[in-house]
Order: sequence, then structure tokens, then C-alpha cells
Amino acid sequence: MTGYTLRELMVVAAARQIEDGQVVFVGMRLPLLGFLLAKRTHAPQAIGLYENGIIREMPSAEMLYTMSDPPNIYRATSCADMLAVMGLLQQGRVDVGFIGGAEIDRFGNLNTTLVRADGRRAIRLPGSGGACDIASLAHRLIAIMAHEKRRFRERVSYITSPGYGEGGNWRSAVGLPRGGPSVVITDKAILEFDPVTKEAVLSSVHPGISVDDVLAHTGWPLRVSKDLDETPPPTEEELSIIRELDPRGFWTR
Amino acid sequence: MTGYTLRELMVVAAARQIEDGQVVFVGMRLPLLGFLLAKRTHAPQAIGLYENGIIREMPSAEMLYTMSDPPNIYRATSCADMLAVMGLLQQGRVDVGFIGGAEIDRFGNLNTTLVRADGRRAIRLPGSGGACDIASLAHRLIAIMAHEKRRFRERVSYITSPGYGEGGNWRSAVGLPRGGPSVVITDKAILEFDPVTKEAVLSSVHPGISVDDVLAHTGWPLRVSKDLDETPPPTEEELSIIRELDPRGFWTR
Amino acid sequence: MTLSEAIEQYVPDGASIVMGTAMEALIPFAAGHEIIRQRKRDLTLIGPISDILFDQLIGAGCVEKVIAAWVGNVSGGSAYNLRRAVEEGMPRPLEMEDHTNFTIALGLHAGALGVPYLPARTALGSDIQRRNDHLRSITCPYTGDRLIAVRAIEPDVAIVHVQRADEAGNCHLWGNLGVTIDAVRASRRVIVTAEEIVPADVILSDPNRTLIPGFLVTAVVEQPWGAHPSPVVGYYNRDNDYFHEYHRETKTPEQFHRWLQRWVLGVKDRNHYLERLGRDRREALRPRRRAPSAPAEFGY
Amino acid sequence: MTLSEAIEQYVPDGASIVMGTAMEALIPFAAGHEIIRQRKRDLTLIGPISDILFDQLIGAGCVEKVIAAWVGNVSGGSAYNLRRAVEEGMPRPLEMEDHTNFTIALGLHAGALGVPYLPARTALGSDIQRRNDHLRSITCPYTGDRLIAVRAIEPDVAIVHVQRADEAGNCHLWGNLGVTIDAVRASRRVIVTAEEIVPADVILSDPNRTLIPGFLVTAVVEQPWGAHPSPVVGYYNRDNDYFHEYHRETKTPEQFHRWLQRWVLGVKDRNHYLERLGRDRREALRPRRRAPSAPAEFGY
Repeated sequence: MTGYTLRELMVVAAARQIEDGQVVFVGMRLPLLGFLLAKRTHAPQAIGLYENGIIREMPSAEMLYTMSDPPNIYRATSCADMLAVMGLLQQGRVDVGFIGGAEIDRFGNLNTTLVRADGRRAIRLPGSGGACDIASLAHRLIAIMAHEKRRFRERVSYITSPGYGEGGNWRSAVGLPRGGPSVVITDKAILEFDPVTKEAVLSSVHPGISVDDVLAHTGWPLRVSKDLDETPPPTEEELSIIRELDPRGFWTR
Repeated sequence: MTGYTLRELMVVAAARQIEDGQVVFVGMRLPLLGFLLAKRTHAPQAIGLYENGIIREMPSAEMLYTMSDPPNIYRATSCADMLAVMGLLQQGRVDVGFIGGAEIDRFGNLNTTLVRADGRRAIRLPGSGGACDIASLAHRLIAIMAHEKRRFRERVSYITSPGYGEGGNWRSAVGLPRGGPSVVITDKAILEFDPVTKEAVLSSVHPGISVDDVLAHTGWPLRVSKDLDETPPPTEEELSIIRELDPRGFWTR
Repeated sequence: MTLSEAIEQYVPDGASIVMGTAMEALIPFAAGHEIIRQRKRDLTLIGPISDILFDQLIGAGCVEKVIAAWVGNVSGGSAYNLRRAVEEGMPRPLEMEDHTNFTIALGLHAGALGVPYLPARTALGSDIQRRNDHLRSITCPYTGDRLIAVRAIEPDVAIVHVQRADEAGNCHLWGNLGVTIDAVRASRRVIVTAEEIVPADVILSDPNRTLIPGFLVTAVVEQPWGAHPSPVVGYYNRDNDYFHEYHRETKTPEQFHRWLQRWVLGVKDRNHYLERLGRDRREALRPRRRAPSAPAEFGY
Repeated sequence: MTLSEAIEQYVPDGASIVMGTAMEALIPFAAGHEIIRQRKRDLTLIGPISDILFDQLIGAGCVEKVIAAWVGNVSGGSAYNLRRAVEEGMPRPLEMEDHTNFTIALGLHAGALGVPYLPARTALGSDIQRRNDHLRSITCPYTGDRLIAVRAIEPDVAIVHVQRADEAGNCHLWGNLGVTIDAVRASRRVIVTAEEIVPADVILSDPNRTLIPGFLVTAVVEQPWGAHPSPVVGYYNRDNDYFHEYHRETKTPEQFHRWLQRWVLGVKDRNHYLERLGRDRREALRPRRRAPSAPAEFGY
């Protein structure tokens, strides 16, 4: 694990989820870095949508704290309104969407609204923002989050962003037109979802992390794929680009 | 009737329907001239909406053949899309709307789609454009048309733009949120509508036109108001402005 | 890609096409004429109004159905080919799906938003609503109000003309927009004709004017005067005489066919058309004054 | 009219106010702080996200209800006043109507279009939908699809910050627009703060950038730096440090009250605030390069 941080690995794993020419609902922080890394490596034609109304192909020249920072506006492909980009999302024109989460459960449902822990007062979180929309409407959802037992719970206490609900064909039963979580990228591992039951399956562990460690930090008996991989580490090229994008390590250290 | 044409009188009558500060769905030809005349006389703060997306307070400097002509864009208040202006109309923000018509009936329903005359083949007309929307959604509808028996029919053969339907509270029964025809300005007279039955009533005849002439050119037994007026002729000021707006008499001669 | 190639590749027989989306301005006449020259058949034309372009396509026998609010000659009145097609089935029968401007706009907006319908309060009680199964009556789940549900319109192709675009199809357009933005987003394919192809830097300098992003555009073609005789603000004014001439010269099928021969079938392409139009006539339509927009500052 | 007069006249106690309509940019902090200074009470705040402005109003005790998709500190994380209000009822209980960004946008769009609701495919199966009676389940009359009906949102007041306006309130704004246009149209009253009041000729030179026409505007106030610490492209960048400081300095009610005293209650008006901010800090936020938009030609 020398030579790179787990966050750098997460950025690389995120970037690898983007194919060239795809339309990506970007988000901020690690997903944004992942998008920029993908643009600089294997997906130069990828297109980024931001829920504030920005469509952007050319990466911004400076680091962004928020998607509405002036460097994200300067030389954007288009600056329109939220409805314009949400309309594209609802039409099914978005291939991949990234979101984070405070809690996730066995079927990939995410909570960023209200956390109820046993015997403690409920904790109010900021809420959905566009996360629920991305989770509802993108073709593939990538969730990125810290792998902690209190976050990986059997059932989330509030479904902010629908995953596969109770599993199986729940999504189409409730009327969601497509999509669902495809991959969960954590600081320990990568989870995918069973194509039939829609239950999360451990598919890849990061170098230096044991399966037992992952299982110990997951709040339900996590299934392990019979084709379990080790997450490929960042290449030299990927690392040098990330460090150019985040020179002070604000996000990745 | 010396000194002005009936079309000039119609423009003046249209202008007088606009109060200062009102929002007007303008249309073209005589209504446009009426709007411009009102702006130059008693309603300098009136605001014009055009269904192509233009909002305009400053009158255009040149005559328009269509509402999308460049002089209507130059120094407009706003150029947006159709939904923006139709949204304002649907919200109830439009005080007055003007439309023309090929046929009108006793309850102010207008037809610009399909004319069926006895024993003859149906005639296809251009259709609604925005007329049905204006008739459905403006607070007050002003219709402007030639007064001919074949146009003023007991029942129109096709309701393109709803007036009062079958009279009474028909509009609210079908779900229309407001409005209805307020005045019909013809080249012979002005018709208003009974507040209860919603039947057209002859309220004013133009100078030099007899009531019998109007009745003879109306395809149903037209009620005559007991307060029948003579339409006030244009003032010198009004006439000189109209002739400045339409110097070659393209619309008003 | 040439305009001819774009039409050949992306406008198959039987396609539904939205055109004339900026109302009386920016009508893609060059593209429409190319469709006629390529003898496309069984098309469905969609638009709020279309001025005389729809009438020409109808008269040339390309059209099976029109979904529109108004078909005519805006400054002239009736459209004779439309009348002949509806009243006499000439040159072929024509199905009309009558709308209002607003219901066309909402149908395309529904398509652009990815919903199967949008509710509205217009056209209630009209024969337009009663005779159009895509304008059904519904009840609001909150207020109980009676509304109409305007069904989504999702054309196969949008053809739009704009002031300027870059080679990737990112477009700057201005003036009245009509239903252009929603039409582009609602359609499966988008063909853009542009007065000018400009360097990407020009487009990137003003992302708020980039109302059509290139990734939604299937083909972009530089076509100066591509909207003549309709106007393109900043480039040329409306050729009103041309519309009046069309009205006078298409009253009978024979007259129309002479007109069509002169302006469409008998010209090789748009350059040939412009030659026939003549330099003087074009120059007379050019703006007589300059009026550039004040800059907006995008520096940071 | 001064900002203080505008807030006094048009923001009564109990009003519903949409703010932060351009997301993380152009947030009307000057207006929000004036609301706090005037000790308005029982407000309903509406917005997709609000960054820290909503948190400040909540902490100051002005707010009864929030209708929003996200309330926090975009670059910092949690908003402590929001948490205290929801979790502990401090300084007063707070009702939350949870939305997604898209349902807020659609609710305002419904208001702007004058319909009681709009259909959507988002949030189905979520607890957001299940617990919000303004996001009811409906069935499409054409396809039978299950949809949600997003109820119209019609705020009493929209408060927006823009780059430039004329004295009649015709506004030029650019950059990401968020839900600004629909919020303005959906609201009964509109208060605009503008970086600059410019001559009408500047605004008239580009009607396509006039996204807010003056006749919809109730009051327009020149307020340079009116959005600080949020960014206004072309005028100033985001003051990221300020957001981080806010996060560090508002963890307890006592800390928040010190912060509020320093930046809101203890300053007379925006000029006083800017003085306290200091010239150097402001200058450091100014754009370091110029990047004017290419002109669009409106001559004819």
C-alpha cells in the first residue's frame, strides 16, 4: 500500500467505471476527480452533467470546492438550468451517476437524510440534494463511501436514494424506469450486486485489505463473490494525474 | 365617415380595450397596431407578449409582417421560448388577448380550423396557432373580424377557440380557469356578452352603419343592447399615430 | 458532412420531423428543400407553425401526416397545398392532428423532460381537444381541477437552423426561441444547419448562449442563408416579397409545380438556389445597422 | 429603494421565501442577513440547496419550516443550526418538508407554468416520496406508468441575486441558473439584488440574456458583493475560507451567536459588512483574468 492512498485508489476505481463518450452525472469531491482522471486517460470524450445546470466537456483548469464555482462555468459546454440537466437524466440519457452516502444497506439503498441509531437521538443530515434523482434515473449508479459498520447497515433507517429496495424486481414494481446501484466503491473494497436477488456482493478487495476486515466492517453477513478479485492498484500515470489535479492532497490525502 | 377608414376605427377600438400597465397577448395585424396605438396614447406602460417567446415594452421601430421579424427582437424586453410566455398566460398573468377568426357564433366561439358550409366541401383553414390558448387562458378576449353573415353563424362548425360554449357557466363546467370573450370588434359594430347568458349583444354601431345593416350581416337573431351606443370615432391624435405606424396603409386602408 | 448527406443518412422515409421550431424565424428551408429533392415519402411533420415550408413539403407529396397548430402562409394567409391535400387528397391524402401552439410546446417539453405527458389548462371545451386522443381529460390529484394531459411528442428528427455552431455542433442561437430547445431535446436525432461554423473558442466564450450542446447533435452543416426566406436576426431580414410571391404563384397545382421546379427541384443545391435568388436581392436583406450585445464577463 | 426597505415592505412575518435558486452561486446573503436583522419570524424557506444561508436564518430563529432538498455547508458538511433545530428544537422547532433537487425544480416549474402539479419518474420508492404528501403517486393516462405528481410550489417571495439589472428590474444573469427562472415566475413577489444597476441600453442590447423581465420584479436593489461569500461569475470568486470558518465557528449555539453578532447583528448594513470583511480579502476574490463573451449581433 505504499505509494498511494486509499482515496487515490477510490478515485481510480471511480474513473474506471466511466467509458469513453458516456454521459456522467458527476457530483463533487472524489467522483469529480474520478471523472477528470477518466477524461485524461481512457475516456476523453466523456461528458459531465452537473445538477446546477452546467454541462461540461473540458475539465476545469482549477480545483472546485463546489460545482457552481466560476472555474466550472468558464468555457463550459453549456450553462442552463436544473430542469435541463434533470430532464436529460429522466429521459435516460445519463449513463453513469455518482453519489456518496452516510448509510447504505444490503440492497444498495442509501440514506443521507436521517440516521436513527439504537437508543440515541436521531441525527439530521443535509438530505438528498440531487442524489435521489441520480439514484432513481441514471442507468448505472456508483456509490462512493467510507467502509464502516455503522454506515453499512442491514436496513437503512431512511431511504433517501433508492437502491434495489427489498431486492429482486422491486425497482420496476415501484415504477422506477431503469438503473440501480452498479458498484459501491469504499476505502476497503468494491461491492457489486447479484443480478437476480440484487443483494450486494463483495467483488474486489483493495490491496492490503483482508476479506475478514471487510466483513467485520459490514453490518450484515456480506456475500463474497466466488470470483473475488483484488482491486488493481493505480498506475503511475493515474497517480501522477491525480496529484496534478489535487496537488495539495485536499481530497485524496 | 369621411376622414378615416373602418379599419382605422377598428384599430382605435382595439387600442381602447387596453388599460395602462396591462399585460397583453398581442397578435399581429390590426391588434398589433391597436397595441402600439395604446402604448402611444393612454397605456404607455402596457406590456406585449408574443407566443414566439418575445416580451416587448418598447414598440418596434418598423412595421412587422410577423412577430419573429428582427425589428421585434431588437431591443425587446426579453427573448425567451414559447413555454415562458404561455406559462405566464396559463398562470393568469395576461389581462387581454387579441385574436381574429374566420367564424364566430352566438356564444363567442371561434373557428379557424375547418369550415363546413351546406352542400359544399369543407374548407381547411390554417388552424389555431396560439388562438385557442389565448381564448382559453387570457382574462379578457378581444376578437377582431370582418362582419359577414357567413362568418357570424348560429353555431360554428368547429370550436377552435372556446368562447362561452353553449352559454351560461359552460366555461367553468369544462374546466377553463377564467376569461372568455369580452368584446368582438368588427368593421360594422362592437358586440359584448350578456353577463349571465353569455350571449353576444350588439353594444355599439360604427358611425354611418345602421343597426339593420348589422343584423342583416349576422347569422342569428342578434340581441341589441338597450344602451346601444355609437362607436366614438378616432381622434385626430389617434389617426395621426396610426398613419405614422402604417404609413402606406398596408393594414388600415 | 454536406446537407445532402445529412438528409440522406438521418431522414428515412416515414420519419417524423419537427421543423419551424422558432416560429416565423430560422425556418430550415434549405434542409426542407433537400428533403423534397431526395423525394422522401410518408413523413410526419411536427411544429407549432411552419409558415410555407410545410406547405411545400405537402405539395411535393412527401407528407403523410401533420401534427401542428397552424399551417399556412403567415403573411399571406391560406396554404394552397395544405387545402388541396386535406380537401381533395391531392397529391395524396393527409392526416391532420390538430393542436394549439401551447399543446405542441408542452408535448415536446414532455419529451424533453422524459415524462409521458404534461398537464395543462388550455383547449378545454374546444374541438381541438375533443378530436385529439393525445389531449385527454384528466383530474388533478390535489385540487380536483379538470385538466388536459398533453401526450409527449418524441420526433425521430429535429431539424433546426441556428446563427452559429462549432464543428462539434455546440450551437449559439438567439432571438425568439419558440420551441427549439425542447424540440432538440425531445428528438432522437438532431440535424443543425448553421449560418456559420465558428471556432470552438467563440462558442466556449458564452456557455449561456449554448442552448444546444453538441452531444445532442447528430449532424451539423454550415449553410449560409439556410433559412431564407425566413429571417435570421443579425444575418438577414425576412424576404416578405418571397412569401407574397409564393402565395400568388401556388394557387393551382400547375402553378405550384412551376414554383417547385424553379426553386427546389430545378436547383442542384442551396448555392444554386442562392445564385438564382441573386446577389442584389440577398444584399437588400442584409442588416443595415450593427447592434452587438453587451459582453457578459466570464473571467474568474 | 434600499435593501432594508425592500425586506421590510415585501417580506412579512410568516412569508414563504425561495432563495439560493442558483445553487452554490449567487446566493442572496445580503438580503438574508437583512431578514435576520429585521427579526422576521415564522418564515418558510424554499430552495433546492441553500448552502449556509438557510442555516443562518434557522439559527437566528426566523424559520418555522424548510422545503428543500439539502441544507448544509456545501464545502464543510453538516449545518449545525439545522441539526439543533431538528434534533433539539433549538432555537425553535423546525418542520422539514424533504424533497429532491428535481422535485423542488418541478414544483417551482409547475408554479411558473400555472398548473397544480407536474408528473415525474424520480423518487419512486424512496422515503422522501412516501413521507411527503406533495409527492403523490399517480398513473399515466396513456401508458399506465406509475409516476409521482409533484405539487406546484408558489412562494410568497423570490429573492435572487443577479449580475446586472436596469432600474426597471430587467435582469441579465449568467453562469449556472439552477431553478432561478422558474422560482421568479412561480412567486407572487420578486426581490432582486444586483451587483450593478446599469443603463437600460446595456440590458436591451441582449434580450436573450434578460431572463428576468422587469414587470415580474417587485423591487430591485443595487447591492455589490450581495452574494458574498458565494461566487458571482465575472465579479468575484467563492470565499471558501469563509465557509470553512463558518463551519468551525458555529458548532455550539454560543459560537453561532458570536458569529451572528460579528457578521450580521453587529453590522449596520452590507457596507458595514464589507468594511469588516476588509478590502484585501475582497480584492483577493476578484477575477484575475478577463473573459468577455463573444458578441451576438442583433442588428437588422
